[in-house]
Amino acid sequence: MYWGIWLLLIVMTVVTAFIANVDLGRFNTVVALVIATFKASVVVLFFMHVKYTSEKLTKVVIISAIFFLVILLSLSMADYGTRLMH
Amino acid sequence: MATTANLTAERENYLNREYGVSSWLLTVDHKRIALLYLASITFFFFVGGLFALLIRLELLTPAGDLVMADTYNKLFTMHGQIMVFFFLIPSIPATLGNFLVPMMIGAKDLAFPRINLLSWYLYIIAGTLMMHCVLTGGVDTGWTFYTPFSTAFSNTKVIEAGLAIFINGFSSILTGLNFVVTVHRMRAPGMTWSRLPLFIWSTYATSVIFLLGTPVIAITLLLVVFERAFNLGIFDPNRGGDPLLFQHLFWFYSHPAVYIMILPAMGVVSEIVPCFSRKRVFGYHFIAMSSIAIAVFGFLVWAHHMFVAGISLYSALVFSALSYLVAVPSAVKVFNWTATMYKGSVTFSTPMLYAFGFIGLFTIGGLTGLFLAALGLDVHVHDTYFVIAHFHYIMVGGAVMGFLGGMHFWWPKISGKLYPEAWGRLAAAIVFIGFNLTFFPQFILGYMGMPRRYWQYPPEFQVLNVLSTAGSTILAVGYILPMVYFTWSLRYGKPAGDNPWGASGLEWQTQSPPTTFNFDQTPIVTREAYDYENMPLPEEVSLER
Amino acid sequence: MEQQKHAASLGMWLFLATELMFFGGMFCAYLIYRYSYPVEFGVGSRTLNLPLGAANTAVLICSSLTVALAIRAAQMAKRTLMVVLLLLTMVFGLTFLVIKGFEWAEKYEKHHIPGASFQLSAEDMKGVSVDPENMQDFQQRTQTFYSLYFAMTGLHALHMIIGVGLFLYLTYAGWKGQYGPGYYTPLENGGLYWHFVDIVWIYLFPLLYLIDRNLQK
Amino acid sequence: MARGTAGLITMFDNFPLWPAQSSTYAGNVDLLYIFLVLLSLFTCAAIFITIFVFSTKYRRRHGRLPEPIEGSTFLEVTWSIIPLGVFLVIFVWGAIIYFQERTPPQGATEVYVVGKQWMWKLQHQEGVREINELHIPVGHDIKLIMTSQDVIHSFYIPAFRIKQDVLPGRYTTAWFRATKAGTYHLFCSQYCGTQHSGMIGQIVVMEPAEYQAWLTTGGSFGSLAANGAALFAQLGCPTCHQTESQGRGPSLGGVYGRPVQLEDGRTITADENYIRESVVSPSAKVVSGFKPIMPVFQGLVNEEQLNELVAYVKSLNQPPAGTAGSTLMASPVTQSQEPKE
Repeated sequence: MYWGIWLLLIVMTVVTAFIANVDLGRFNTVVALVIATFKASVVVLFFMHVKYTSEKLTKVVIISAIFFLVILLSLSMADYGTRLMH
Repeated sequence: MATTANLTAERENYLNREYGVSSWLLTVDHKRIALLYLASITFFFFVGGLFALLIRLELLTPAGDLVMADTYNKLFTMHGQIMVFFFLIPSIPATLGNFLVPMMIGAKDLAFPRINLLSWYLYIIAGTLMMHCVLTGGVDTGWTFYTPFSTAFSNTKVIEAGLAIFINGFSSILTGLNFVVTVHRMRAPGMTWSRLPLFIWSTYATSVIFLLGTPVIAITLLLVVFERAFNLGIFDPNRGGDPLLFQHLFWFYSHPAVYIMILPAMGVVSEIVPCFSRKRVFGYHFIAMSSIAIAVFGFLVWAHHMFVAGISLYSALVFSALSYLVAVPSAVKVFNWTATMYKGSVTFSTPMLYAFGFIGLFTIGGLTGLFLAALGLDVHVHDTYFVIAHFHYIMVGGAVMGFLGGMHFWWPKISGKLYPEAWGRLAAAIVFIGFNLTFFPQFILGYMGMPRRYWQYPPEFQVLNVLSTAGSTILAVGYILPMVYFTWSLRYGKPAGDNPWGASGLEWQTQSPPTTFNFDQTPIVTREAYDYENMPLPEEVSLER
Repeated sequence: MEQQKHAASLGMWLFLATELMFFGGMFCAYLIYRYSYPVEFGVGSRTLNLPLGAANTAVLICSSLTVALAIRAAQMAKRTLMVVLLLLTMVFGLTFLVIKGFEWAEKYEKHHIPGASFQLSAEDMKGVSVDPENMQDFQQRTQTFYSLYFAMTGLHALHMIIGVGLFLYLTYAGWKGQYGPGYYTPLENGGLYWHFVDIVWIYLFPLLYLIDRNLQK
Repeated sequence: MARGTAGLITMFDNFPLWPAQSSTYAGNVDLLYIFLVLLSLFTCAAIFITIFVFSTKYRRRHGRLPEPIEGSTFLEVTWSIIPLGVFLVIFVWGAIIYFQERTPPQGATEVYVVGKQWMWKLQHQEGVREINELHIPVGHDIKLIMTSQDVIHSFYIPAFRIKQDVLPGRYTTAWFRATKAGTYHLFCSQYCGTQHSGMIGQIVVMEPAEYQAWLTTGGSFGSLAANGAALFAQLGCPTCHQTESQGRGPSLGGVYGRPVQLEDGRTITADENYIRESVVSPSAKVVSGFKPIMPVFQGLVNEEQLNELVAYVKSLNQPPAGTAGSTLMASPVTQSQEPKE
């Protein structure tokens, strides 16, 4: 299974590097980040065994860390995103 | 009682089990590490306090006549940095927390004893670096390190101070990590989550902030260091950098850090009030959950430090509204403590006096927080002495009162000795009076418009400043007294017995001072916390007042 | 024993949560500046060496695979295989650092290090029409991109170096036969750390190298 | 020490307990403040009296046992909801005041402020410059447009209850209308280095007639906008920014305060910050349809000159008064809208 995951990750890397040179306008950013998130999730779930762990707490830790990171990013961006208004 | 006393003297405990320097410096016993912390934070408290006194002396007269302007700027900077990062943040968690968390949940030690020792060493390395910085010139950026002053304009030892706080951050993180894992994994059989003492709940909430907040200040200060040391341009306005970015990152940690300081003190008060009311705590679940709520909401309000800094109008509105949310759980706690005394059996022992002091001063500090979260009013009082008074009511009136209350409450357990009760009450009264005299005038000064961090000031502010300086000397006496009689009691104090207060916590069910592994056998918990209706009244603190 | 294993694993995950927030601070700075200066950052992204960056991504993915396989080898009591896989992991880790070193050297040669000697060449600016006199300001802001690039990849590389040190110890202990089906907690936690560092790179790669590569102005 | 003692005795000569209330805004802030003080007094009294009563009435006595009480969800909900309601009132009240403070009225007289370590440089629209002192007429709306040359400062007038941080590389604004003539403190309230506490000054509020008299004797350097116009010509800006038609750069007539479509698709308002940014770093936000070819003026013009340029561009919004000596004068507002269609 690990080999399959590995192959998937390598393919995704090639794909994302290739797409970067194709002009999709704003979607370049979206695609790059979606692929990165997909790759990261695969690593967390399979290589880091989160998919198979019986331990709920691990998932709680991961989710809350991401939650607070999102708070940091979104609430500070909320300032920058609305400065030009008013 | 006398027989207990003799037994105490003979029994083996964590203090007399081993002697010698290495038995302390290489210890992995959480109780000894707590004492190592106690000694080190006391040192930093008095260093920071000395700076505070010098600040107050300088402000006795409107002219800048005692020290030079640069010296004054360094004094308030290092007062802030030392008090915040080297005293308040580790104060209760690293001393009382370290000592009590395993005992309160019926564990032998923390989950990672060696990491616990490592975090003390990190603290000492950071503290040494900080003291080196202080002794070789100091730093003058204000404890807030605002850019671009800290990155491009200050000529002082910003890198050293930044690295000291960076390293200290890892000490905090490891302590928090240890507590969270311990509370999850090391609870004695029967110690369910709803039986946890409230001190554990608040320490747990504090640890969550340690884990999620501290890394952000660490990276922020590291970026400041990089900018100074390697000429990177991250906050530099000349290279398109936004000075407010630093403030966002800084306050993302430093606002929750306020809750790092106050939550453990709330935990202490939640232990003291039921004990000296001989009664269950009122609304256990609400107090427990309010600790968690404070920890979570605390992360959503940071930009209320930036209302006049140039953030967007809309985000100011959002942050102001969120700030009021975090005030609710704090209010809930105060009401619950008060309600706990209803139909209780209240004694005015020293820890209880500190708890009263805490509730009173924290209430004032919390209410004045409402002033600062109100947008239009904050414009006027921001960066004035009003803010100084407000956060000293929370941090000194709250956190330090809680710390002293906790030290008195658990001193019999820590040392096995009783401190002199009359002196304890006297010191509590002196601290309370000195504190209010020092900081209440500053509210008025702030509304009058005296800006903070002023070395000299217009003469019409003098009367209030003189009052404040007078109060600070009284406060200093109040802080020195406990240190004297605690030390005295180590040798001459009466033996305390295992449970002098008749308190219900697990830590009181073992001997005083405890053995190295706390309990002879792992306790099995069958009762809820604070079931004082089943606790016999202690004779020692009974009726004579 | 079981309790200790759980404690160690929880401790590691909590540590990774703090690491996430640690890098999160820089991601926050990056996000805000990328939003504020899209063109400058686009030019910055373009000048990074995509083949080397992609190669490094692949190297790290390979190293994550060998870590995962090493843990399985430990579970199945194949000590030699485990040691070989751990050695391979370190080789991949060092390869990453060497490639990173070449990238940084290239930045030095091209005057892309923030500071007084910073210079964007005509080739860097190809397709982006900025008046020659405008260049100074443009360069100032592009320096912010490189500052973040060096801070982020630098701290990531530091994590890699710590990781290699960690694996040196794990390999030694594994070779001594300390890990087997019954006990491999340190190996597992070392693996978690390694994977985390990999994940950070998985995000750094698109953010630094890929976005707005085909910038046109 | 003798001086010190004398100081302690004379300190009571001047001992106010309330700041002067000298702007339209001050009354509102004070009202909210008084409301909060009363609310706090009430809350403190309620809590302290309850504690006092409970702790004395239920003092430990022989023969009376404490009653175990678990808690009361009803009470918990009540004392969560009521404070929350009160907090919401405070929030809305504070937000309204803040909104006023952040929304300068149309037609306010503008004063440009530059903070630097450790002085305030102020410049009136009419061109009069002042250092650490600002003379303004009573009853007029004054808008401050502020920037810093070095670190963050903060412009604070306690008597007016206004404060705004002054940032390097950016403009921030504040406004007020003075209601009482007098001399008031100006403080820097954001720590800015050695002489932070020396970065103070005076706001002199004068009756309008007095103010006019002061202006004429204050030594006029020509109006800000006029200086800006001269500078505009001197720097060669008109080569690209032409009046009648779109040159290599966009026409600036009437651009101030209007939405501008940018090259990257965003639309922003051309406020002072945008104009300033377009001078110091033109490539940051290029107007749609133009190439980023404008040279950078950072370092070529200082903050005061920047203020003059911004004032000039803003003056292009008004139809030229008479023939207004400059050939660069703006096309009327109506014309400048054409390229937008």
